[in-house]
Amino acid sequence: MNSQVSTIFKLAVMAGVLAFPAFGSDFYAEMVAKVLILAIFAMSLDLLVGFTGLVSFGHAAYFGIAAYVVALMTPKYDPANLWLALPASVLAAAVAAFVIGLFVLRTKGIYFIMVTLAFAQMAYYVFHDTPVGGGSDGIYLNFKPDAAIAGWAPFDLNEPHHLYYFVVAAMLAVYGLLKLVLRSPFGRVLVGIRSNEHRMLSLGYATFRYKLAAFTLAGALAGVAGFLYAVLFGFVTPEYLSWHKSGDVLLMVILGGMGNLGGAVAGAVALVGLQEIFTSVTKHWQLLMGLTIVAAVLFMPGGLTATPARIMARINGGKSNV
Amino acid sequence: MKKAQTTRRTLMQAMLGAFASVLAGALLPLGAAQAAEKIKVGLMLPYTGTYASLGTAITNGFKQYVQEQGGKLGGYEVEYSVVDDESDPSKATENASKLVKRDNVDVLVGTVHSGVALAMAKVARDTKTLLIIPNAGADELTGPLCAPNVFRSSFSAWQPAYAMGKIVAERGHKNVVTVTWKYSFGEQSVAGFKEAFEKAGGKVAKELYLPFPNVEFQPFLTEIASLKPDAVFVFFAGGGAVKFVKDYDAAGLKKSIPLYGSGFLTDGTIDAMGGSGEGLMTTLHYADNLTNPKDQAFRKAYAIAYKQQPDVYAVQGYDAAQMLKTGVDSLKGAKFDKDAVIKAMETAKIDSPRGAFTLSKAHNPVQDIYLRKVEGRDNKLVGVAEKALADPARGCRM
Amino acid sequence: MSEVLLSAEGMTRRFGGLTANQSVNLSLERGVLHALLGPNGAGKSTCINMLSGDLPPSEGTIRYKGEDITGLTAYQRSRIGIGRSYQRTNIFPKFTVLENCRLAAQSRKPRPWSLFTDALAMPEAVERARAAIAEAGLSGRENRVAGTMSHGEQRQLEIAMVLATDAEVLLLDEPLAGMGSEESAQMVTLLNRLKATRAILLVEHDMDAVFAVADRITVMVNGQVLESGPPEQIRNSPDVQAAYLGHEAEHE
Amino acid sequence: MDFVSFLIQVLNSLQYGLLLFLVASGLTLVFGIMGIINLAHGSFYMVGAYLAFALTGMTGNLMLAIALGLPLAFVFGAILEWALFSHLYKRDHLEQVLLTYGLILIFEELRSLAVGDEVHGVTIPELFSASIPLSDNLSYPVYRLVISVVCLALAGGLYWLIQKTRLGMMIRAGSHDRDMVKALGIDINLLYRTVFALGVALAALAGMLAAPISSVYPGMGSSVLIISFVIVVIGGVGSVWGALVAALVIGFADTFGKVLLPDLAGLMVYLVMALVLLWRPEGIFRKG
Repeated sequence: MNSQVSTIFKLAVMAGVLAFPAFGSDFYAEMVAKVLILAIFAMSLDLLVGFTGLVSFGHAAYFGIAAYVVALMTPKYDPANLWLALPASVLAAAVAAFVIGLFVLRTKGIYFIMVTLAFAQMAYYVFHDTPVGGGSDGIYLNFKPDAAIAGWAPFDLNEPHHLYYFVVAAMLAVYGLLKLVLRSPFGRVLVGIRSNEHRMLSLGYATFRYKLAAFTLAGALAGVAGFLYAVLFGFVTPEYLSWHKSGDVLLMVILGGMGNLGGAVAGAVALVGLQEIFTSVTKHWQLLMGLTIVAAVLFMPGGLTATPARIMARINGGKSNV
Repeated sequence: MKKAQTTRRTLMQAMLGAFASVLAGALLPLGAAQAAEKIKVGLMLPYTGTYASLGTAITNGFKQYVQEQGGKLGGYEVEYSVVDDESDPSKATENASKLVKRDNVDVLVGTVHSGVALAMAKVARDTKTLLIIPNAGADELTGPLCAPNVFRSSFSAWQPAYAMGKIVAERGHKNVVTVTWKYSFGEQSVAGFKEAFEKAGGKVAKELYLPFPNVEFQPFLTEIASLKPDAVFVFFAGGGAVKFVKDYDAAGLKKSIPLYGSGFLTDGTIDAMGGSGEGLMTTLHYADNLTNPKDQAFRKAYAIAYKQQPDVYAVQGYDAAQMLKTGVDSLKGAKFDKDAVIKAMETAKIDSPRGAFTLSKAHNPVQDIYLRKVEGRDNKLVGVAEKALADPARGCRM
Repeated sequence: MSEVLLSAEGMTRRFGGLTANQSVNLSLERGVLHALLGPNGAGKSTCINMLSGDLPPSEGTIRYKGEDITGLTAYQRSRIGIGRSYQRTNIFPKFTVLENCRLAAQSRKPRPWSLFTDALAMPEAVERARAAIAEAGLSGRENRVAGTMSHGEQRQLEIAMVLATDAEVLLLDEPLAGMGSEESAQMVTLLNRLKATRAILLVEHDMDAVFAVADRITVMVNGQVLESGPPEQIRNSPDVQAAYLGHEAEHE
Repeated sequence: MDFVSFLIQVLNSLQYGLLLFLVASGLTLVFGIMGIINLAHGSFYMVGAYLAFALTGMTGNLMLAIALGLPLAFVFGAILEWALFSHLYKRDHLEQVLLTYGLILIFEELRSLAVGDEVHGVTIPELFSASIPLSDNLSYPVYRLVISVVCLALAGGLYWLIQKTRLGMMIRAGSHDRDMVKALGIDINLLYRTVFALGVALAALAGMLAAPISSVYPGMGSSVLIISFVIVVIGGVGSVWGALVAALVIGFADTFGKVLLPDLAGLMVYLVMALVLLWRPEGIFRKG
């Protein structure tokens, strides 16, 4: 796909997303909002997996921690203040990522994968076993955060449309932020680390600090997603931190194609779409899901975003590039 | 290569088709014209994972009652929308709102897992949809989180445990150790047991908890042996229940320290225990050889329809349908009116296979809790532990 | 007397029971190209890795401009002006030549907190990268993808990246390895040019090239310095001939 | 805790640790030698347990079932390697994670289709059904001791296999340097297939041995998966000896954690892992 077509395509999708609530039912608007939140989640992981070369298998931890913070900050009979709750939950996710990063970034390769997983499990048990977050039953968020600043409310998250556009704005903001970060000197170093960390060291980069910064930023952005998810659905459970969630978000990143923010978004759409279809086909839908994953790994090495180009290449009689 | 290409193409096609269908579904004005003689039931139950067989039994029970009524409830055709909740709380609100907002169901029925049920109750409260819970026993559902439109056809964690507390005290045990998983259901069961047991003069010497779903019980068995209590009270279910009972027996403790359990310790698990469960006493709102005619008819019909014996889960599904019917009957064929249905359900007396029950103010069954004893492959009825026991519904402001 | 930039005293490295380097003394001066010779397994790579900070020494002291830098890590040494290239080509194969060098140049002023500035719009690093590319003789190839270039060009790129870091000490691990004769000649010219303002350590197998460019040669055998001196002295040393050339003959 | 209880808890720790070792040993072998991260390892444990259930049902005896099931698991592993895993060696870890994640879903659903979702029990063989009294009211099932002995024997067997046999020589060479193995003229495909099948067989054996005491139930695979990961991380990837030590460490941490620090019991294992990582990021016995 050349860049012009790709830009037009992105704009068209964006226009569709913006216009959606006017035509679609509330349920589907909620679903689109969910996809957008998962897209934020997937993009945040892509910063690690696709751009820095860090395969984190515990990314759900930061998503879940932020979700818990907003739920815990919400009083039982009142809403929390959005402008306090959002920064607080994102900050909590970032701090957790920073501390865990100090440990896990000492390891590499397979170790890194397993250790990130194990630390996420640890966070899972903190919420599952201790009374802080309502234990295994989870907790309600009875009221969506209040957006009032000194008495003036620019929007109201209890209005489904307001919430929808708030999510859209957040997703665009995260996308834009990551775009900027990736072309900044910092982002360039991350990509260098992915390509050849050893050389980055010998060129004088303190790669550990860069990785830690990336890990923390990714955690914070996953926190944005977790915050929005908790607000959208009004319910928080330890399962948000489970390793299945970490697996799902990895799946989105690879389905879409790593190292490509648009791909992360496409991956979120694809995963939710597949789940919708498969669950409507059979109660053994996880079998179909599993088969799809296996097929995707074996036959679609570049992910969804690379597939059109590969198909084009084949149609044009290009040589096989599997 | 060719094969690979085909796979990819079909995959792409499937995804395109999916996209189109989602889009179409999204844009169609749903449920605008609803025929008055239909009632839409949304079954949200686990059909995969650990609780899959429970979800199936509940569904079977529910459908059996509808079948007995000639496929109709109170003259209304029943139309089902089914969602597998996977016992995954993180997908629960979404799954519930799928049934409520997309399929526009009149009634939500679900589910087994308490965490998922709590999320369903949240959706039901927010959307004012009628919800009937056919299993999940979290006390909160008919406690602090009770709502006019939330009903339960099963039990609260407190009920069987409380009944057992009294029984254990009556049997002369003074000093008891409790063991369960560290999750809300386990904690609530222990709390219910402790309340009744200590009220009757007993003393819970130690509450042991292990992380869910860990099943390495050996350290606890050792500790129990050294504490030497008069009896042990546990709550476990499924694979954990089987393993605990087997380990307890194999450690030789069953001979010296009697084991009591709340509810589901011995439901659907006796066969797998392979004899270790023999003689075990538990309390629940159902038993295998009740003598009421309703139960006998129910069991016979169920065995014919599904080629297996029904269990307590099937009963709870069956009763969920009965409760709904009582409510719908009051409409006398008019358009579905939730408030009227709720009103009728609140005062209903349900002729359940477990024995007739009524509903408390918080919409939880006021029911007899039976003391059962494992004999062979059955939970044989010993007697009624508590007659018409009502959950205290603490925190309910209704 | 010329200025000593980097020196090692009594540098020793053990791997378990094996001593890879035993009390190595070495000093690199500005304007001097110092070659390190030795048969396979003599400890040359261990030596260069200790100087660059890739490997901590078990004993001994390393000084840079008189200061003890033994405890500094690889990236810290790069920051103070010690650059190295690798025996196996070690570049960013998917990046362009310019980006390879730009990343190297950026390391001098990394500005990680300028999150909203386009790295390519920071003229300093780009200019330094271009200068290094020109100095290494790769002008005109800035936009080539590094991995698609010839082996010789990739070796040149390695050097260009080190130059882009403004290194004053160049530790070059077999820059001529795998090069054709024409490419080698170009590289020798380049090395001669580079040494004017820098101190260079050249680890090399190619004897002809070494004797053509080196001002000073150190020969290592079995992890120890056998002899160190000007090329003439080494060429005529009976010890070196016996130990090194004899050893080499066995290999061929 | 009185002294007798303490001793019994030590015994419990050892026994639990040894069983964990059996599951983790196959995982660490496959990790270390083939560089494959295999999330589906827990599924092989589950497959083993269900095999034990099905075959005991058919043959009436667990020991016969194991004798039949073990070769089946080995062949199953070899087929799986041929059909799927052999395509993964050149791929990065991320793709391995995903493919094996997909396999977990597939195995779980196939299990549901084939045998349903009920809990099942497996009878302990008559020969080992007795118990040994330990204190006035506590006795110890002989079968648990048998498991421990089998695990110890297997640990010894693996040690012998890796240190003393030609296959072991190849395995050791393979875990250090793949190219060297090729240069030695060893059929690396066959080597990998054997090692993978061995890993599957070990996991399945753990499942079969554990079946009578743990019972057989849906989702049993994922509960051992994470703990096996922790063991491999602590022990060092590829080190069988490390896996043994780590499994025992976890056995002790879990057992005494439950008794002494019940509020932290769920976290205990992970806290131990964090401490080990602080001390040695590559695990206790990381080679090379």
